[in-house]
Amino acid sequence: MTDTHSPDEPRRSTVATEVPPALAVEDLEVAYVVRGIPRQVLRGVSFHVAPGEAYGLVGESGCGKSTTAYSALRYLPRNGRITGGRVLVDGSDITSMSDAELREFRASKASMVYQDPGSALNPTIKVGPQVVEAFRILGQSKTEAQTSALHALQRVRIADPARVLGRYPHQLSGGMLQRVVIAMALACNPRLLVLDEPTTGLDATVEAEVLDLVRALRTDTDSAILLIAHNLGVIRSMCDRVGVMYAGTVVEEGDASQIFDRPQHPYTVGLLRALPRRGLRKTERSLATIPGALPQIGADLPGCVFVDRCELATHECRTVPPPVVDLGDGRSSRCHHIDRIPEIREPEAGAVVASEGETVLQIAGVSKTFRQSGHDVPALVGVDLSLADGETLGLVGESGSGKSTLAKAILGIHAPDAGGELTLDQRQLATKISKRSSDDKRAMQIVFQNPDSALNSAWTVRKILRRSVQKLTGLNQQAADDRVAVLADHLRLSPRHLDLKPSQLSGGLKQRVAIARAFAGDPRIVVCDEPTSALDVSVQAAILNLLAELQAEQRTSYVFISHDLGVVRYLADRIAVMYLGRIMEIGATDDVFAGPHHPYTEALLSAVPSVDGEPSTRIRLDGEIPSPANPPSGCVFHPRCPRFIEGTCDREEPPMVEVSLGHVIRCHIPPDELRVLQARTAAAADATEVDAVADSVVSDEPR
Amino acid sequence: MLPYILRRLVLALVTLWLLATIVFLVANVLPNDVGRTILGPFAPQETVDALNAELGTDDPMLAQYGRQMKALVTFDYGDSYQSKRPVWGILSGPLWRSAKLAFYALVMTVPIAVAAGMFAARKRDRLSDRTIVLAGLASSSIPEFVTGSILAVVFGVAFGWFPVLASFPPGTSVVSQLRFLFLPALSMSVVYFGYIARMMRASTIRALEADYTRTAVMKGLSQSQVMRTHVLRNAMGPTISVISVQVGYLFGGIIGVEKVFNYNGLGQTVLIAAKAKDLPLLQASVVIIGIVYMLSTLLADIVIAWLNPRARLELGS
Amino acid sequence: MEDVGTETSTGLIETQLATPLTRRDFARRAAIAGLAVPTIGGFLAACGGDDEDADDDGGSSGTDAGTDTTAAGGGSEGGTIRVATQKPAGALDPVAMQDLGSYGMLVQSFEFLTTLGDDDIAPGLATEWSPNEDGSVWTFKLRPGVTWQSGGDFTSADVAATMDRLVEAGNSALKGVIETGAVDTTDPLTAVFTLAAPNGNFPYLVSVFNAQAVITKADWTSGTTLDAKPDGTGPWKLESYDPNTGARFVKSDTYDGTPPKLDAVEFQFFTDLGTQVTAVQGGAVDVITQFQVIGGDALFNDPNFNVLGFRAATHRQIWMRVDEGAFADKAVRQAVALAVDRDALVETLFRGQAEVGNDHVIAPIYPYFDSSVPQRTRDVEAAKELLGGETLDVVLHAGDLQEIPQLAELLQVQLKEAGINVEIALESLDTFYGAQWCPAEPAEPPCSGAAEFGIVDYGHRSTPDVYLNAALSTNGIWNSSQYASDDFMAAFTEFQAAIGVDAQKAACTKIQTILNEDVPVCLPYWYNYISGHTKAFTGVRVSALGQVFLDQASAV
Amino acid sequence: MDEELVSTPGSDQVVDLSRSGPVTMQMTVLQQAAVERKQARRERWQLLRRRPGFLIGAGISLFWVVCAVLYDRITPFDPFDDLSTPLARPGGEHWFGTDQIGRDVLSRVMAGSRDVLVIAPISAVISVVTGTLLGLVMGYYRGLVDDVLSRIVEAFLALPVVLVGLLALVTFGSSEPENGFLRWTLKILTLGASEPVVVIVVAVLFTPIVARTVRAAVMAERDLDYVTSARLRGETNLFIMTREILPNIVGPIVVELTVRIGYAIFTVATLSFLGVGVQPPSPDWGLIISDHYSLMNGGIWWPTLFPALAIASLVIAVNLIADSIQAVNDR
Repeated sequence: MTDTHSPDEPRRSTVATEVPPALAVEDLEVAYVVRGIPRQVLRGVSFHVAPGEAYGLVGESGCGKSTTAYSALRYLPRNGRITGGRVLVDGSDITSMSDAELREFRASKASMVYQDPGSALNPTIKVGPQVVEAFRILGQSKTEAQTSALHALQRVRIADPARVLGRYPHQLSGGMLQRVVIAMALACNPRLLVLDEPTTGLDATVEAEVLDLVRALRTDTDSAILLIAHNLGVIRSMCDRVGVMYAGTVVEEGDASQIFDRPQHPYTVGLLRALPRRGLRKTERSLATIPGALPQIGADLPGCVFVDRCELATHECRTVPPPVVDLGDGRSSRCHHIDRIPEIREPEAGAVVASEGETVLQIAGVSKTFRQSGHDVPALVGVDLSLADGETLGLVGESGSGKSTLAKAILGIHAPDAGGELTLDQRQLATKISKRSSDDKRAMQIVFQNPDSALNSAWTVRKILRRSVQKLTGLNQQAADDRVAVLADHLRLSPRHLDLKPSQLSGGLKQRVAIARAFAGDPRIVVCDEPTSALDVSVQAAILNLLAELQAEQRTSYVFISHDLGVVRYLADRIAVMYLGRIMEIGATDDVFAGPHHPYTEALLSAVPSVDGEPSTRIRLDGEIPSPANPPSGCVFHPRCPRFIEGTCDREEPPMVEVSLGHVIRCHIPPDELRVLQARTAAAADATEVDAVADSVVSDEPR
Repeated sequence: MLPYILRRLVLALVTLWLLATIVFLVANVLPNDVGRTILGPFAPQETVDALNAELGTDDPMLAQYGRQMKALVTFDYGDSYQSKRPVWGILSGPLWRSAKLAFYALVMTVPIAVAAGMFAARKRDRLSDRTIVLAGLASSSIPEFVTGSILAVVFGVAFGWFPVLASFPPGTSVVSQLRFLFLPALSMSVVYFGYIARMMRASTIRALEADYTRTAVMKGLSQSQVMRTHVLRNAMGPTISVISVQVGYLFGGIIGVEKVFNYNGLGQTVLIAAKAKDLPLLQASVVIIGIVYMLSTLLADIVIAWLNPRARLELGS
Repeated sequence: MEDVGTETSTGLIETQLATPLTRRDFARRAAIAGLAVPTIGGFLAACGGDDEDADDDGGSSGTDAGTDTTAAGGGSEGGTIRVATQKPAGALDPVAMQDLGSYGMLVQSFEFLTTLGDDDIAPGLATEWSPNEDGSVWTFKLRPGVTWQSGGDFTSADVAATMDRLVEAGNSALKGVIETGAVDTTDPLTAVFTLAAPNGNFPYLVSVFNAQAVITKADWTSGTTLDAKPDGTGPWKLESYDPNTGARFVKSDTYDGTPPKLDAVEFQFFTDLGTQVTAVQGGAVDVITQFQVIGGDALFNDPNFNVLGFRAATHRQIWMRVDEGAFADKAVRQAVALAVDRDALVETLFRGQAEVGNDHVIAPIYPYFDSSVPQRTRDVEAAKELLGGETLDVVLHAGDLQEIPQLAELLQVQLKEAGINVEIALESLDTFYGAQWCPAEPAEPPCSGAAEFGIVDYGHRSTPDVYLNAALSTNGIWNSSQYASDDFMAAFTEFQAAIGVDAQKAACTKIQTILNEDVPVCLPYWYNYISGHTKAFTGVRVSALGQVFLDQASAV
Repeated sequence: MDEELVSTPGSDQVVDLSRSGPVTMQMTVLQQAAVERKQARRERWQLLRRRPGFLIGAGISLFWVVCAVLYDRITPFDPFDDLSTPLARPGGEHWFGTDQIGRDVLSRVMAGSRDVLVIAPISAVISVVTGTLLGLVMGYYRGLVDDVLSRIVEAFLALPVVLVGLLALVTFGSSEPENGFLRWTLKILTLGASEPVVVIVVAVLFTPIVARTVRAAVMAERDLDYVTSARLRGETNLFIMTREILPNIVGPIVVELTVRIGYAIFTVATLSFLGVGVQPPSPDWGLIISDHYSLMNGGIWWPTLFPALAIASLVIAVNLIADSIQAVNDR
């Protein structure tokens, strides 16, 4: 079940000049007609993908990645127009194809897999006919197509393909659906396979499975792959070559490891530095940010597209479009000042100091059971936690593990079951928000994941903040206004922002407003529920810096929920790993990452594709998180545990074992033994090839 | 599915009870003096009192309400004030005739309107789309009685293609009945067309923009295959649901059409009853329409569940 | 409500033939079918142009129906005729029925002692009749060989039972004329009536003009309806009946007279006059029992349609309460009458198919009508003078029936010029009769609780007695204007007692003069009864009471 | 679909603040913000104005509003008292012909807009106000409150509008009710509209429909985090419903209002065609049609056709406006 993988392998063809490319995008220009005016989104995009090669496109949202991908299959929105350039797939220009030719092309030469497999299949039709359809279109007879469909599902490692074919899409899990979509995409053995954020929205463990699958399938097809992902780790682990896009232009291109390790464009540099890489902690330094925002679509950009946000920009950059500088070895960069790249400063060391304070919040035996169509569904089971003054507690776990429920229980949004106790500053807290005193309300606030829905879009920023200040502090109008000004200043919101409505703000600014609101009443505790997962990396960095600074200044405690372990590692002082409503492991961040870990933590850690190209231990988890309504016996993790001990794990609840001071693991295997086992796996990682996993077959249990 | 239907039926009974209560309030409580309502302002008080005593409308409200509820349960709304015959006996024939007419109109409209809506969605924002949208808007904007009058004159009188009267003599063959009912059905059809086509267009556009449609297109399916296999099924659900909710509203149109074509359906009966202040008849009619409405929404939900397994799941929970 | 409740021109049918008249006299006011006019042009020329001519035509028009009948001799056998008629308002109870729709049904199966003739009443179930000297005993010889559709022979016992039922039900035509047990049935084929008081006109009271006087079987009970128990002695037998849609009659095999040429009669019920016209045009029906000039153009213009139009006493009364309110002052009532533009009304509402009224109820078609009493014409100035320069705000109550809404609107415009501001309160007929007009059961006549000002419709009567008695007599049951005048009562009594046209005319002169002066009701017009059938059929005869006789009809 | 593929990407409306340089004077900044907000509003209006559907709809509606306001002052003939030849064909003096008692059809159709333009909007407004309140409560509280109210709403939805209109008009008559409380209520609610009963019936029967729409909108909003945030700072439910959620669902409510006006026109016309509701000599369109439709078979089409077209034009116009607002809202 365990094996290792080096994400930079395999790299078969770097530049195969003699072979005609599977995909050649040449000077592609695309415009969207908005209110009658065509606005350019792609400004002369060019790149080639060789047969069998995987090419990744990276960049912030809005930079034109997806438009490029969809143009490659000529599937643009109704208002999209290809205004220039060509797209050649397998030598034929798809921009000049007739409708019939295009259909034939899509049926036989190109396929696409995209984000959100849940909506990619027709909900009204069983999976079978939908897969069969992909083969029927190739001219197969009904029986042939049915056989092919069965094989196709086997090929994507679905254990019981016949049963899956008889299911409706909603009866399958997200990972399973993505497999089905991939199976359909591969039906015609396409020359070009476009993957647009294929794993976004899936849990890290599922993401790892899907990526493994794609990687494995590459070995038996000759398809060229064009991969779009905002997750740079995914790109690095999957792609041979990478193009970095900004404002509708490829600004840098080259070998994946080269790009990630030695970026040669200011934008790429900024992008990579914004990530908390290589186990970076807030105590070491703050994250780099890219100031400013993406130019609007259709903006007139006479010079370098990145000029407004570039540290190195000169007058030349504003007026003269930079040339594509060939750096040799297939690398190129569009920059006037490649030589000055090393000048770009690393951020100064962060001033954030880890804190050791009094316990602010104590959670004892908190459970939360929902009633769902007559069944009890325990979402939290006997959670004990404490949170110190000025401390950040990271909560991690797959979706459905109870992270958000715990946060909501703390906040009193979902009152926990009777018996659990919440203590704030040694005072017992009412479980329901409506029963809490205004001081208690003021003491705990939240920052939500999605700033769009977190802010009332009908209100101005000023009104949003003033209302919170007044309500939480009881200040009068004048005093509240003053406090709003101070707050805004603190959050680096200009007074101008205060009179705008959220819809007029960018995502990063909105999240700042949301944070400002949370801090309106000087809270003791702020729950951050995936506060950066909807944001681009450069904005994420700014928000994380801001949170760290605020905490340092005000000694606020955070409960920080995130699925991004890099982010959690950066910000959290302690980490709690949750599974099925239970805390499986808790400890100081460094301890948790260093190990020995709980096998579940181990799996989570190994599932994360690394931006840094480090070979990582890969632990596979079977299937998905079970339904909390019927938790497994014994250790709830045992059915998926790679280190499962029969007769023990499935019978007895594991004990909480203290590994080191404050580092506790809920496992039957003694810590020492775990340490040995995990070290062994890590060692094997260097030796074993990826494809060993190809045999593993995943069950199709519905969610 | 079955438990779902049963639960829906129970809920329908609750709704029915509320409906009957509302009707009771409107007809008996709000006017305060039913006898006066019927006899008018000039009638001498003794006459009014006598009538109230005769109708039992001078009883305590609670007693009257009890009678109404009993009527609802026993399906016995007593005798019509006007013709002194049992209300259900009067209503059953017309109800059946109206149902026939409405069903005919629907059968006539649905395929065309669905096709037009899908076509318009496909040609979104082009001339053909705008034409269909505008035609739909116009057709659902002209009251049925106006359309009906025009159709009667053009096709019944001027061209003589169809009978101008919908009342067919007893014993008319089914085929011949269809001919009799053609013009009234068409007048209702014109209004339905607008509703259904517009609704279908909107839900087709939603379906066309859905990811699964993109998947289908990317498979290389032709546009007509995509429409037939993937879009139609998904777009039908919302359309059906909206239409079923409109049943009560559409019934208003039948009254006008029946008047124009002298068709003795529920609409005519109700209209006459209304003018005669025949309260039992009116109350019973409202309850009947309520039942029809609830059955049609139930039927619609079942059809939707059949079309869309996900909806089936939601219904199940 | 019980008296009326139907959208027919003769909502108030209670034929009262109490005045002795000769048969010839009767013929002149019989208002029997059928001035057949092919086109509207011809019709207007014939009737609109000269009232007297039209009257004469009307008189001879009886023979016109007869002509149809003879022509029918050449008509083909078999076939079905479809008749558009008003939907019967209530149950088909021969004793209690009150509306044209029901009358039309009953006459198909049942017969009267005396029936519709070409120019007078004709033998029906009675072959001949004669009074004793003072007219207090009438002997009717009954037609032999008549059998009931339900079996059994028709005898004088049936007549006796029918009459008793009518008396018990308070039939207004027979009220005070006979008592129960008035018929001697010693001879099965002779019915001897002993009247409560001498009455020279008795045969008319048991004729088609007293629609309830259909002879039903001895074992018939009051309240039994035709559809519940199809029976009769007539040419047609009820086959099916749906109170909402229509009825079908087939040839009765027990009928003793000339068998009808047609196989069946189908009635289709309508609630709306307009749709009936469309129905004829679209070929859905062959006969239309009544329609209006306005909206009927299509039929007048249709070369394949035979219009049967004849003058009748059908009219509208605009009542004004004399006892209280705005109209208590006679001057105000006269002002209203003067402000009304009768010619305009006749032209606009009837295209001339009506005659102007003079504010009394003696119709020009009655032989005793005195044409020398001056016709009131419009004089707005005089009206204003009568009002003394004051303006008046009044509410006009009316039922939604045929041209009445338009009449109300026109009155509104016309009266406005004289300074009378009229607000219209239009109601459905049921509401109107229940509320604004005389309530169903007046506790204390006259007509307690009627509105001050309103329009009420009166159907055709062969004599003006009902109008005079019910609507205008002190304590009359339909006296919505609360009129009480000794002078009038004296004149009315004189009219009832009068024998012969001259004496009647003398009384009428007084009545006309008194009513014109007092104006308890303003009577804008008398209008013609218009009916018709497609030329695919012949031999169709109609009465002004909505009765259609089809026993002699045949397809052309 | 990917954000950047949407026809109006969010970035398009984002005011790019980072590029505007250092801020020195707060006043100018505030003014600028105000200008920007105004711009956003104006942009919305411009979007609306650019839609031909909206222009046509607004034009037609405006015409009828002008007719309703100026009433008989702008009609070529007096719509009530000016009698000429009855049933004259359209042409010459009478463009739309005359009706059966000789009044000018054009003038009557023009004057006929008044009733409908008073009744329809008032009843629509009442239904939208009450429906919104009901919908807010239902969508916000869910649970038992929603279940109970939903049943009642469902019961109302099952009531056929026209039929209940008949029932109510029969019981209350077109005149004022005897019941003092009711009369008082009607007076307040209908602002002196000519036909209070019609107004109330239409308003009451449209209320549940509006409530359903609003409920759905509230349900979508109430799960959003800003509502949670409001609860976390201790706002009352009333505040959250009316101040937080309500402003966010104004869009669908405005659309609902326009759509309801359209239906109200239709319903009022149908009721008056059926012979209940308005009194002659009102030039109400439905009443004119009712009075004349049976004449059509005699070739007298004008007194029916023109009011029918008037009804159709107004309903279409209102719907065009509704469609346009919705389209702009959806952007």
